[in-house]
Amino acid sequence: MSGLSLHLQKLKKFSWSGIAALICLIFILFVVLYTFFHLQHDPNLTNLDERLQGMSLQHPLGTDQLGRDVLTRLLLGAQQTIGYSLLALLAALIIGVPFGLISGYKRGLVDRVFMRIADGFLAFPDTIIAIVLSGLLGPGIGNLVLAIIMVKWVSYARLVRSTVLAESQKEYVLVARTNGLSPIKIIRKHLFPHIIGHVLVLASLDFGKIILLISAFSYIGLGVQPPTPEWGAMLNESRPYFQTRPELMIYSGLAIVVVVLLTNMLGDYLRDHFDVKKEVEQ
Amino acid sequence: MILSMEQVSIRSGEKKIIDNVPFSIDKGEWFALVGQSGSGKSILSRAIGQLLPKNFQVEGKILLNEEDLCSLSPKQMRTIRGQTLSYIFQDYQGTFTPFRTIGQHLEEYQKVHGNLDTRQRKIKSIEALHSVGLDEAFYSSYPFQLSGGQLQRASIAIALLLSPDLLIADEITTALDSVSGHRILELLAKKQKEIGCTILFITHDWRHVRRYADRIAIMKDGVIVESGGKHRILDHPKHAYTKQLIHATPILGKGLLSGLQEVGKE
Amino acid sequence: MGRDGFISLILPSLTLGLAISSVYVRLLRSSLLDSFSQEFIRAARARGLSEKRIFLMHAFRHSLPPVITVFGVSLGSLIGGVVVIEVLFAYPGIGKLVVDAIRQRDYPLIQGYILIMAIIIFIVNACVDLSYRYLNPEMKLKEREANR
Amino acid sequence: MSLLTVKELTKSYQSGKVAVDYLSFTLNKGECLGLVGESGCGKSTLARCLLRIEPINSGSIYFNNEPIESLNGRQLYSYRKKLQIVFQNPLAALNPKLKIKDSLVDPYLEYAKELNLSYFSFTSKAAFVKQLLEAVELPSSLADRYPHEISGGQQQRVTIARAISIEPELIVLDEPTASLDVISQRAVLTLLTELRETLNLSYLFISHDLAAVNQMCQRILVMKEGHLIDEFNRRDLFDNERHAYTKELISIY
Repeated sequence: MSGLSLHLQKLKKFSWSGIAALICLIFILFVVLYTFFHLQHDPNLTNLDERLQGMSLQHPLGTDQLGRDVLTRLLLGAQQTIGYSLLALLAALIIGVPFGLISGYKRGLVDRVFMRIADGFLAFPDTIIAIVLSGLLGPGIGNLVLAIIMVKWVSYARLVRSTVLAESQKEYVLVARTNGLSPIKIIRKHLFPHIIGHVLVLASLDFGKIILLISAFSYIGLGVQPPTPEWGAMLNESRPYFQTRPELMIYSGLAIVVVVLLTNMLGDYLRDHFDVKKEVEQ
Repeated sequence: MILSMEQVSIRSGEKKIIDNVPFSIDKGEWFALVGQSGSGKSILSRAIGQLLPKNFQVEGKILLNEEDLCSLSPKQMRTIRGQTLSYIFQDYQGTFTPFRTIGQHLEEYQKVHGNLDTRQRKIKSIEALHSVGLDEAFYSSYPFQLSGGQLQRASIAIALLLSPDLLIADEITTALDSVSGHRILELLAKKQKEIGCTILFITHDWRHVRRYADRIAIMKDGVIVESGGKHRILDHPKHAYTKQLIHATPILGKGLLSGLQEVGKE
Repeated sequence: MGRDGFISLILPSLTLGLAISSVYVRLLRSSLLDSFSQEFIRAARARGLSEKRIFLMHAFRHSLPPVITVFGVSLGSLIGGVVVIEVLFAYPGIGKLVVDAIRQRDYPLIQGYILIMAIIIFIVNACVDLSYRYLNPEMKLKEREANR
Repeated sequence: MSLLTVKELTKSYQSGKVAVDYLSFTLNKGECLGLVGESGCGKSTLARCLLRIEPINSGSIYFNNEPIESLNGRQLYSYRKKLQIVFQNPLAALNPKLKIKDSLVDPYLEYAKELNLSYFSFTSKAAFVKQLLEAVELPSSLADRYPHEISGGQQQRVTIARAISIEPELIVLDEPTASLDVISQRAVLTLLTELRETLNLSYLFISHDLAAVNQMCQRILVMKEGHLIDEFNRRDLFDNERHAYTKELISIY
């Protein structure tokens, strides 16, 4: 795509926060993949006599109430939380972006129908829709991810639609149309560079939100079902032992906070980089 | 001498915007400041009313009626803004707060400057609207209900309500089409004769002022390159930039650019 | 903890409110900054109005609409958030009720929950729209002309 | 020989506002026809109708004596090849995320197969861009810059270069110099006049500035609220049978 060029419009002061966030995220993904292959402990193997032990060489972060190694569960839990969030995000993008392009550029019936759906989703908060959907489909991570996808694709479609609408009124698109460029070519060559910026920023900010959603739902038992390791579920399982072994909750809680913080830092950095103004203000 | 600037320089950070500008305006005169966009003419005009944002540093003296405005406290400055000095801006939409009626603007303006008798304020406001050719009905209408020309007339009404000594008109005809712009200039000239106030008229197109201005100053990149009587500047420009500016602007009429009859000797 | 009088309300509402408050702080700040950069604020200053009067009569009211929009939307997500908080604090509210209903697949109860939520959200959005009319006369007059 | 003939063109918006009302005029080959009118008189709408960006209600448009008002899709392709437009705000007419050189070759890449250029020659993209920039007196170093990195005058020259890159027969100039400062206005107008002779183009020059139109164009049309109220040659500008509105415009400039 020769026309596509991601460039620094104005040389901004080099902000370290974005780069640091990116490096940490890559580090976390690397660690997650590493554990996938080099598994010391079976995360679901219960061993009751080693129950609720503190830190030791064999179990760097100790063991939980069923004697399972906390570190391995934490790392594998990352796969569940981050993996499913990424899956939900990508699916929402794949559905939302083309829909936004068509309804933004083609207008007509597609656009009117979409606007009614978007208004409906906007009025209803996504958490409630997710609850209702997982209620109808039954608890379980698969249904939760489906619910999130059905909720999230609308915001991407709306963002892409508003960007396309704003840009396609501009004269340079009119000139392209009078030069006989087909709509596909106009979208690919002229509109895509604008969309990329906005979508990337929204995606990174949304990634944090999806992680919170999945953890919250696993926490209330609608997401990942035991015994699979997942941060939200671990948080919930170690709640009764809060007084005796608080660090059990702290590990998974901290993990969620750190990852969400990093993704938001990355989002803010991308927002400055593409100097995307208010339309991405959530 | 109603307004005079002595060695005024304005800087934003280390960029020098206005460079050592000396100029003065006499009482009751129509003084035109002509310069292209980016020459700093609007910044200079805002500096007079101390309306510049904080990141601008102003040096030198700005004397209004022999009183240095830079040394005044914000409170004193507020009484001056309105009673002795008033502004009209290019963006007529932006002169009015969208959710308040024209009448409310007029009322508030008088109340803030000490006219506490509501009945008298109402009479004065209606009178001001009539004086700029606006119907009384506009008193209770919102800004978005008026056309560009009408809004600019309303802002003239507000600016001249407390009959100020100096009126600063910052590119007021640029956003209007030429016919309504022409009528606004005629109205301003008529009001100047009635009230006798001095006008500092800022524009990028000297054709707008060639009939009304008494004296003209040409500004380029923060420096006044030439200033003098209208006839001297338009018909016998000296500075190269002024010549270029005069030559570049297409003109229709025959005869002298300053519009004076050929016969009149300088 | 469960429910024993007013005291048990404080901690849940605090946790729920804290997250949303940061959104409002940032939003009101950016909305006020935007209002103060408007042309009519400079025109008001040029007329010699005091900063206090400009803030009260002009800038604040101009910055309200975006805040109210977010209020409408965030009230909706608050209702969603309440579900998690109720489960966490074991506060027997409607949120906890629906979670248990989902676990036991008690569909009529879920439908009831949806109905109530839909009504609440509808009322909230209607109020937000009405406040737009009051704040922005332009919309009110366009409405009157449209249906005359 | 008439290049463009418009007969009883009418265009109104859904809101019922009639933008162009029963307009007829002809534009001859190699001529610069001026169209003067205040903002809101429908001149920009007329330009968009001619380019078939906006649909028209009734009337007909003949280009090289062929009706084009009912053509669409592929049939429009050959008509569009011979027609270009230059808008008022150059920054909006250039994609901010594309380099100058990519914007410049955009039209040529589209029509490459059907073009046989007489004045320019497309040996390579860089050479072609260099020729275009020289034709509008711009340094070829601008090719790799972005639109917001160059001045308003330069941006407008780039849009003009893009317009002449496929050597059209007619260029619609919709207030080309309104957003430029006076000095670059003069430079752009002189450039346009030179290009008209070297590439034997014809222009429809639309502006609210009667003085600029009088300087550029041989024939002038005056438009008010969608109607054509006056049509005259440049030399008859000061005749007294001019329409009252034209006289008022003359008195202003």
